[in-house]
Amino acid sequence: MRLAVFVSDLRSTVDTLERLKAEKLGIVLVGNGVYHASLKENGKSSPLLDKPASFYVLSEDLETRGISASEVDSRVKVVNYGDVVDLIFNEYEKLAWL
Amino acid sequence: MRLAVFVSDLRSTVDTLERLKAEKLGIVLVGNGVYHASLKENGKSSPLLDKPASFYVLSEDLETRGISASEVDSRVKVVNYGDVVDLIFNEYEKLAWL
Amino acid sequence: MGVLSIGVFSSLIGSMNLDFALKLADAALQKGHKVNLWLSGNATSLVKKDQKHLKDYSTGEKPLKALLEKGVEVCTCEACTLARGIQKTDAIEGVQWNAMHWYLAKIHESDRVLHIGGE
Amino acid sequence: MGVLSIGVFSSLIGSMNLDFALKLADAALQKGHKVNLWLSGNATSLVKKDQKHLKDYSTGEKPLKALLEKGVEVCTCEACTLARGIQKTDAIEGVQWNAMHWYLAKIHESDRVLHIGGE
Amino acid sequence: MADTKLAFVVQRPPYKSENPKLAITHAIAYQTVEILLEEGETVTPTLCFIGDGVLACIKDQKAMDTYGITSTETHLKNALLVDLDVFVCKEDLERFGITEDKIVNADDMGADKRIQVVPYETIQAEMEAAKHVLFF
Amino acid sequence: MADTKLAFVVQRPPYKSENPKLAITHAIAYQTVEILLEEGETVTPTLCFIGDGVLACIKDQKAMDTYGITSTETHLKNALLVDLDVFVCKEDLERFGITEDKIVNADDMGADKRIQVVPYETIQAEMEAAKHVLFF
Repeated sequence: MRLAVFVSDLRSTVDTLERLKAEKLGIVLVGNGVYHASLKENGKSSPLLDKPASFYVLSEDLETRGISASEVDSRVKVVNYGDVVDLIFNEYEKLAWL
Repeated sequence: MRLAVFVSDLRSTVDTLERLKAEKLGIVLVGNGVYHASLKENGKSSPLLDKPASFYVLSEDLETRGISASEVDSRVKVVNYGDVVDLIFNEYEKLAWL
Repeated sequence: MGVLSIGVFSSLIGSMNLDFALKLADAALQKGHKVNLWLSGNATSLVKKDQKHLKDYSTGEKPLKALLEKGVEVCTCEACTLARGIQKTDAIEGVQWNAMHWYLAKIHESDRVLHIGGE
Repeated sequence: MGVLSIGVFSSLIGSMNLDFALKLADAALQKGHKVNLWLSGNATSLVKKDQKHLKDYSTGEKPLKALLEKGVEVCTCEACTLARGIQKTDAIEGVQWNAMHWYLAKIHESDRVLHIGGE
Repeated sequence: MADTKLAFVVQRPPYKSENPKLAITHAIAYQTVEILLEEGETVTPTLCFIGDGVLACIKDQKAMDTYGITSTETHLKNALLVDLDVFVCKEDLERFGITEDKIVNADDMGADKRIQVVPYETIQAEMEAAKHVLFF
Repeated sequence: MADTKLAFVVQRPPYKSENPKLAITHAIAYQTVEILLEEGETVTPTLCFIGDGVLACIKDQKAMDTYGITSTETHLKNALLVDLDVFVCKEDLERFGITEDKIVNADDMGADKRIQVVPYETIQAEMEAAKHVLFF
């Protein structure tokens, strides 16, 4: 399946993402999930970014938290709400908000 | 300080308890925190119970979740709401809900 | 053009999930899609009318009314709403009141479903 | 006998933190203590009157009224409540409406404070 | 498009949030959805419990006695009574040491269905077979 | 009991819940509490940010532009303007690689106070010195 997963937290209390399988996996970082796109802990990027997936981060939610696009990891594409709509309809078929 | 910490979650998104220091520390397991009193993961009790503290678990919240007092770890004392009030006033002076 | 159904359980103020859902709905409309919005659990607090718009707090009334005007179908879970003391007469006009099968029926006709269940 | 102030931010239904706070307040009363209850954030939804008591949902109206009758001082954060569209006329009688300094003043006179800030 | 198959996946423990309860009550609503659909159209949700969500399936929940609210157990029984497929992840039950005798059933109410303990693979397959997935 | 000292400890990131914002607004209320107290009585909260709570202190938050709500940054500036002591945990800032130039200040508004970067020890001492601790 082509699955887009929305991650909205910095710390997750569920391990669902670790075992979800999808032929095509997209991870959309929104809300406090955007910290994964930029924040380094002890010099290391979020382990989330090591997953074999396409990564997107919502620009509005970055800006809300004082993070500039220049701080975003190169593996993550900065998108806006309109882009998220296109991802939903054109790139993926099922959506999961974990 | 004499500190009673209320733990109401099975999975915590904060690490505050790991570094809080108190001469006298009580940990009161309420809500979904009661799972720490009984649940074993891969055969192991919750690491929370290894802390140097006195442990209490709220009987009403155990029963709500289908856990009987006989399943509670021997390090944890089963208490009711009235007992929690006495702990608050007689045993501890500061209270933290994490 | 497709049909997107969004279901939300999060509270009006606090988590910002509801702000996200409202903005996503609007963006989907602007792209020409049809949007359905299902409110259940704490999200039913969104339908209360006369929310005072204080800058410190998210407000849902204005964006919700705008979505309704643009043809978004919005439905609140009747039981969840009444349990919170919000009556139909207290609610924003144009919001539908129904049971959970409304959401399943909308999902049935949808191309995409985003269910925001997490708190 | 002592004074206990409890402050809560959690929503009426869902987390059960508010159920906990109400039961703890009652237990403290029964032991002869004085109790103050401060509601802020999503906990202000507790003060809405006419909550329909459905068995599937926590209900706060009945236990809150019982606490008020027994002399517990209950105050809701005015701004937080109005932002959710709940007016004074919609609220359970006997609940005080005030700003956040009410809570600080009660804390000042309290022997113990349990602040339930987590969601 | 006569039938729309859905996977409801509960991944959080009960009582901390309404998610597990609302997952069950939303799934049960499949029973009455036909009044809003065309003749012959149906919606079929499967309820899956994974991760800490499996804790919702422990029996003898006394929520009505302790807090005056319907237990998640009662909701699950209702789901079985209306013939929903309810799957619980075997690996997660084993991780917590929860044996099958501790799991909710509705035998006393005459339900034909039981909660089915299945490997995670089966739940993954349910998500793949479904048109939409809903996480709780 | 002329003064009641309180420690407000923010341990969660902003925007996911109202906790960090409400911590700040509740602390600011110390300014007007005297109208409810006897002559000479005061309440003095200290605002401490630890763990993921330190993320609330990053400047240039555009919440008003993006979502039309007051940013946590603005609330923090107000706290500095009313002379609250605001402490942020040094170890946590270092863990995230957040340098002091990225931290909110209210210099442009003429505040005398600044957010003070302190070791966790100092925050622990604040909790010990306080009559009550409130976690957000």
